[in-house]
Amino acid sequence: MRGERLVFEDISFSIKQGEALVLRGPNGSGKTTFLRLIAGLLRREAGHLSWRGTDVAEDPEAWRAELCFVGHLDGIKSLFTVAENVSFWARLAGKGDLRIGEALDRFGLADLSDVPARFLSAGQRRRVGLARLVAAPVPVWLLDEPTVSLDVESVATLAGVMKEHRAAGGLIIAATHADLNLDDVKTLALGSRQAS
Amino acid sequence: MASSLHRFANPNRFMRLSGAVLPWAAVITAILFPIGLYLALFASPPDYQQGETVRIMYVHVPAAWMALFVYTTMAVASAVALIWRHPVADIAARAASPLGAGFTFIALATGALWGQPMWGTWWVWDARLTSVLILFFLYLGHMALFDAFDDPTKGARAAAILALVGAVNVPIIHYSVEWWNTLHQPASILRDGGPSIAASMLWPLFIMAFAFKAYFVTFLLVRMRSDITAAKLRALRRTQVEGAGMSAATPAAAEADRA
Amino acid sequence: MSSFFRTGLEVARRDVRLAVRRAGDTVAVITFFVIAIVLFPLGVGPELSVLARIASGTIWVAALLAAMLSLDRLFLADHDDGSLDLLLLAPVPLEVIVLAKCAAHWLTTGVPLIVTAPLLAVLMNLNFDGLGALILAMALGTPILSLVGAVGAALTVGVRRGGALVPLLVLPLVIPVLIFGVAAIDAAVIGADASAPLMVLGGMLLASLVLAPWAGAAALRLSAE
Amino acid sequence: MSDFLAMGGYATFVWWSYGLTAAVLIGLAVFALRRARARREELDQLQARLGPGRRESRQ
Repeated sequence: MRGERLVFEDISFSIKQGEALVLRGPNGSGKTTFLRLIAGLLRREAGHLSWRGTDVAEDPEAWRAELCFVGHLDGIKSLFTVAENVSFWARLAGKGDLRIGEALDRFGLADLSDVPARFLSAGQRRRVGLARLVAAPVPVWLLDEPTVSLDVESVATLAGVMKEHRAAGGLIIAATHADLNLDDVKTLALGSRQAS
Repeated sequence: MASSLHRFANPNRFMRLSGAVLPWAAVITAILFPIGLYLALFASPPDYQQGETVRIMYVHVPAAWMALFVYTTMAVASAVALIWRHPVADIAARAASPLGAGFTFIALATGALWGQPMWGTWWVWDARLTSVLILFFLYLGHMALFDAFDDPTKGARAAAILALVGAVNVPIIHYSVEWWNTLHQPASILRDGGPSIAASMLWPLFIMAFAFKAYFVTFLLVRMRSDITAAKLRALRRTQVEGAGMSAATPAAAEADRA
Repeated sequence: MSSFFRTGLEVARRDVRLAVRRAGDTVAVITFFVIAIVLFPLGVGPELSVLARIASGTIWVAALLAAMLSLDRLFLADHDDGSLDLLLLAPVPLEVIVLAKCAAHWLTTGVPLIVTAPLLAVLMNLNFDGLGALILAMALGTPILSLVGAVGAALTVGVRRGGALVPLLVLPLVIPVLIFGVAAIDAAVIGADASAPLMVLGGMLLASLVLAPWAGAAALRLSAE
Repeated sequence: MSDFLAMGGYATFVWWSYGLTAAVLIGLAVFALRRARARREELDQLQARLGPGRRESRQ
């Protein structure tokens, strides 16, 4: 439920290590709601979500430590430099600064690291948002339209990063229209009227 | 067409119950008010000191009692709504606050009208009147916060949190104002009802108090029922929109009901 | 437990650095505080004994209003740039985040108010004995404003023009702070013992430290839905 | 009758108090009833237009 609107009902899925689940469906079918629900930003009316066998509700903090959520907005402070932005989110996740350099390199932001974020373009800001995935490695990635405002080369970088993440045993749930040329991908169609 | 009235938002049981209680409450209100007014205006003696103005007490005191009673009910309903996510409790809190604000306004206005003949000023910063004035702002805050949200369910939850925070503060505010009042003004002149109140004055007071309560129950139920009808209306609007096309429901659906 | 403190510290440090980098907001709040006080002699007349009589009350009222002005800075900016969602998803209880933000807000608005208050006390010809009590009372009172204010800010963060609503929601709740804050100064001015009102302020501070983060977190979770 | 109305010289205060109370109570009542009726009629129209097949009965 989103406020008073029933967005979708009786949807179930399960994914194992290394797998990716892509959410398909028209606008307003609840892809973002679905991701926010799994992340824990939304309360679910019914059903349960379990991670490695235990229900997520038992220890929400532990579950939040396992996931990284990339939403429509990148949570970037224009007053801070690129490095400061990424390092804040890494430290907030309790991962410290050791992988900041690597994260910036991976997304081609190394030479921009001391530039205040207010000068960045939308694509660059998105890359700074995505750099968190590398700076603070966690098993579960929840990506909401990650390729929005990315140029072709950055999309390729993202696809590479996602492939490595899956190879290392991580898993991804993404809502996207772009085909991220990922192989053996599970899909879940969310259309509030066709589902259930 | 899958009914979008999710089982939580379809409190038919409440509608049946309130349908049964409502006529009785209305009848009791209709009976109590004339009796109360008759006792208050005709049958009870004027006060030896205050003269006829004591009759204002029969309206002022019940209204002040109701102001606090309604806020407490709202706080309890809000707690139930937040803890057990019970939709009817949300609706009860939302329906009660305008009534509470009305009672508070009556208490303030009659307090001023009572104060004028006694001390020659329209407003005296008496501890009780000041507490009721602050309570009035809490009501306004509750209603304003609810109206600020487009989505009534989120508005109700935000207002419920505010009602709880307010409820925790009401005693603190009351005693600080009492303390503040004794600090600046040794004896508080206005003693509501006072300890030595003649029996003939107690009857009209209690009858009027019960009349106010019956009134509150009646119109709380009326407002709750129309809020539930409005919720059904919004749900129907959504199916209408979704039926007409896959575009996401516009907030306009929420505007329709709050007019 | 230490991770709570560390994460809280991170959030507080970030907010303080943000406020320092854009010092304009803090300067605006302090300027409002000073102007609000300067208006009183112009309105009430320069008569020193009158000013001294109303000094403690006007300083506290102006401090309350100045604090209200600065509250939407707490969550609104984070809500608009998406940081709020990410803060809600930090692996620590949300109450810790709310407490950290209140601490940062107090450091960036409460402390400047405390520092400027004595200057204004001089403007208002407040008796010298009252100065100590003024600083102590504001030191205990301003954190309460940040804490209770945070609840008001959190409740209205998801709402358009919510900022205009915050004073209406918060001011009634901080009236006891005003009453006991002024009482402490008035007691000190006449040489009486000001410890009673100060202790009540301390009690209210402890209560808000417990209640405000809980209510604020509940309100923030609601705003994310 | 006239001395009753005079209320021992405090006529204005007493009658204003009762008048104001009545005004607020009746005002709130009328507003609540009118809103209830408007919502019910709107719901009836919409249900008639939209869903002859609506299974849940209207209270």
